[in-house]
Amino acid sequence: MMGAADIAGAVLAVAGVLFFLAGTLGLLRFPDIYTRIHALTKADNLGLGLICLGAAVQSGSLMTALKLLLVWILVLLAAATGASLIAQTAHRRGIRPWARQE
Amino acid sequence: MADWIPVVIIFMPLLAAVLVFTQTVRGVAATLATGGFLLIGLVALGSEVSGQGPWLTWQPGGWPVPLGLRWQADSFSVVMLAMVSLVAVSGGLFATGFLPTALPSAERHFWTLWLFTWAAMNSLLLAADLFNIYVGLELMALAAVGLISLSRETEALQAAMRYFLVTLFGSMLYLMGVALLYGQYGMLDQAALAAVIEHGLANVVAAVLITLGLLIKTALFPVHFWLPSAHGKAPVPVSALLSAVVVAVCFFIMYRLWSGLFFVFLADQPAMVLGVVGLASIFWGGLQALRQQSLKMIVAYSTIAQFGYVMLVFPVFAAGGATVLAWHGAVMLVLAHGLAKASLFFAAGCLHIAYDHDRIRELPGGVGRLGWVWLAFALAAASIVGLPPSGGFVGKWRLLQAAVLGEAWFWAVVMVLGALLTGAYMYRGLETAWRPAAPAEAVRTVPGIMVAVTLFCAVGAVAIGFLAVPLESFLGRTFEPLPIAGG
Amino acid sequence: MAVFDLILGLLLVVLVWKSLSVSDLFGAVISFMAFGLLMAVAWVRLEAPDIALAEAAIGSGLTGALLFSTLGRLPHSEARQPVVSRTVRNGPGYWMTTGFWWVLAILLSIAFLFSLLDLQTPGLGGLLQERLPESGVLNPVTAVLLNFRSLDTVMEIAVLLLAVVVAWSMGTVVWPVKRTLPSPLLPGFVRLLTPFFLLVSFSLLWRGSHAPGGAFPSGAVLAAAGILLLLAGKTTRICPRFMFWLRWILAVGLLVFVFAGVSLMVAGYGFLVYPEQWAGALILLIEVSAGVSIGAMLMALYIGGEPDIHSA
Amino acid sequence: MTAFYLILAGVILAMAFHALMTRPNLLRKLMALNIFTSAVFLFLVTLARMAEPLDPIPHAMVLTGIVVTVSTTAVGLALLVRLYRRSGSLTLQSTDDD
Repeated sequence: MMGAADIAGAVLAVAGVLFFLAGTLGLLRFPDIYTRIHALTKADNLGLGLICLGAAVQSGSLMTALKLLLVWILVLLAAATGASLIAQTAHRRGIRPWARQE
Repeated sequence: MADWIPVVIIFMPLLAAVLVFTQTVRGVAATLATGGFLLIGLVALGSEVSGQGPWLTWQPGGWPVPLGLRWQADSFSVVMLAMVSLVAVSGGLFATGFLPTALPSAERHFWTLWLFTWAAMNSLLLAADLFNIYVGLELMALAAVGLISLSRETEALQAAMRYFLVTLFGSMLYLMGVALLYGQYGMLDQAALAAVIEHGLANVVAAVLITLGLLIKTALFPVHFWLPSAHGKAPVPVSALLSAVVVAVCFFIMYRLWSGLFFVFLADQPAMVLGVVGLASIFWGGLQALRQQSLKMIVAYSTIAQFGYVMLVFPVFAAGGATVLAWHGAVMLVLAHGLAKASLFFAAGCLHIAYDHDRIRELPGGVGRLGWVWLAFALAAASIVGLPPSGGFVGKWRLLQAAVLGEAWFWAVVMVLGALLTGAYMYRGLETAWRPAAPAEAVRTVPGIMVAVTLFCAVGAVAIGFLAVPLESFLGRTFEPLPIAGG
Repeated sequence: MAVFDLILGLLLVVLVWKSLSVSDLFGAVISFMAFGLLMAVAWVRLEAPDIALAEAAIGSGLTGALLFSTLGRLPHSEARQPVVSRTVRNGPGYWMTTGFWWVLAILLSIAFLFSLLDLQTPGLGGLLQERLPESGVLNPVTAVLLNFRSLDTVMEIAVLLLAVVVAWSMGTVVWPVKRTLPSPLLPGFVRLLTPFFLLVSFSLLWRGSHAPGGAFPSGAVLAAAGILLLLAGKTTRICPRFMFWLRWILAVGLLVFVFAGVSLMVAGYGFLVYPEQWAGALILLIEVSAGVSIGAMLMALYIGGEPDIHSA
Repeated sequence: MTAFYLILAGVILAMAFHALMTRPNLLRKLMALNIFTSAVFLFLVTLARMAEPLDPIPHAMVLTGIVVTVSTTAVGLALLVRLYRRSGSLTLQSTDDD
């Protein structure tokens, strides 16, 4: 039997996975490094947030929910720092951002 | 049973290594002090073994066997421990003369690594638990890699790298075998496993994997390729330690397993296979030694050949007839080889210090000022070849006797031919000494301590021959390869 | 769940292939790290959470960091090399050699597999459960590591210390390490995170007695914190006095373990035999000192050589 | 399920063994050795899972093994860097005397 919490959790998780899928697609298809990290950090962080939220709803315990929130915040911070490091290094090495060729 | 004995034997060198690392104690002092403590421990252990023997066991941690692990010791362990200590202390003394002249940069870390190797060997000689042996093997391998690469030559670093890869691969094969045995019986203690082991696919594969791993580490014929460069290019005291005792400890483990745990399998093919490995090592190592140009390389190749010789103990075991004799022979051979090999490397090191190289063609003829060194070389070579009354002779003689009593004629012939071959390549080394003298001066004078240690080890190798009777009575007249499982 | 295992296995195999057969070494190292992380998932699937923690922290994380720092010390030209050089590949014996090794590899793993399939696997789980209450801790893996088979663990810490000694004997590194920081974000982030790292490390240590955790993951987290500080440019000046303490910190785990064993022996219990009422406390003492040492040792391994105090 | 993991370990083992023997680059050899080790650990832990009840002793053994492996890897890498600085090459020359 699935309760309402289970269903809500599953829906949130599936939504999260969709964002991950989009992020990964961006990583594979986008033209240069800057757009790729953009896709990764934005979409994946949102996806992870949704999955954490889904898991928190399913767990039904406040303690677990808080821990999951902490996980999300830490990953958010790490992703932001990592993305900035990658972008700055790329910029320093003289990699130019992609522009649409007219 | 005195609980403190194995603790002192294993942890004294380990503690000394840590204290040298923290720069609390000087390396030489720590080595000598360790030697002193181990002497006390070994005397106590020897008297306990001969009093309550043949086997002693301890339980560090206090848990009974399938859950906990054990240490075990018999008379063979005692004499091996004694030889390890002797070579480690002599090598340390040799290094006090050798390092400042030849390799001053290495002095900083040499002693810590030296003591770590020593501790690893002692723990391997006492370990009864198969997984504990794995950890010990890794400890020994890492320390040995560190010691080899103390020499800053490219060739030595390459040799260290090759040794590193090969020996860790060997450890992994060994661990796979151990995993199989554990999966089959849920035990890791050698004696406990020996009580229940029977024929079966998993056990046979386990035996093959473990033996292969240890053959690699003992450097026998098809998997010997790493040894000559590793032992030949390392700093001299390190070569001596590696060739004389580190390899011997690996052989010791293999011997323990095949005379105990896997003894049920030994009867036909395995004994034959191990014998053939030995045979191939004798001839391959011997022929390669004949081709070498430098003294150190001849000595390094002879290690392969000599351990091939010791491997012949297995077919002789299988032939039956005189198990005790074969056992005594193998023990004597390992002991005499250890001391003689250390002395040969030390002698090569003295020549290297004196003339800056050890290529036999270019060494000046005659003994020059190095009379004592050449005397030591000759004595040690005599023991390796097996000339009476040296220790090497007694060992080979006992093995031959056992082969004849067991009517293993083929192996008896191999032994005789092997001894002749050994004579041939050892002669090549010695020949230099009695070539007509050319007027060449030594570049440097050799420190007295180095010469003394070289001679001491050579005399020791010969003296084993004279001490054969008390030694054999210490080893005992009964062949009991394993302690009681319950212990 | 079988599908999950199947996908996991497939990914593992692909990652192994990539890390061993891609010409770009940098990519190979990344695949290797990903392999380690997925192995951690496999350990969870096999109900071995302790190993999963250690694998994620040490097996994948620290080994990956080691590989990367090694790559960083090699010139860029070495990072992209053909797996097998073209002359070798077109040479006569190449396919024979590689085929030979394939046959041998497959034989090895098939022989091993067949013998595995008919094992009895009695295991010691039952016996262990029976004796667990006497060990002073509730987590069976910690009980094995620090009580039943504590000798293995003593020697394992010795191996780690020895690795530091060998790494130091290979040469020195210039100290303090100079780094150009591409972004001011990293130091700030690291400053924010350091207390978290310490908290997690301590909590892993404390949990070790009743749940997955213990000295090794805890030490690894400590080392990770140190490495991050180093990467963020927070280095201390090293004076001889500091080196003196550093050596003792590196050694303290092993020393405390051995001294605990020896003093128990002198007190009449036997080497490393804990009396039942003190077992928990002794294990905690050993774990704390081991954790600190392990953190320092792993970090020393990452730095990769003896800090040269005279170069600065 | 355990049979699946055994086969998986077997496949990884064969691949790592082959790479260890044929890849000339030392860094790759070290990685292959590491993966080989992981495969052996996978065998051990699967064996622990096959036992009834679950057997934690192989878990402890593997934990010890992981720490030993990271130590050996660190030493191998230090040696590799040293060798590279000395000889300028990441491969081993074959010994001429063999």
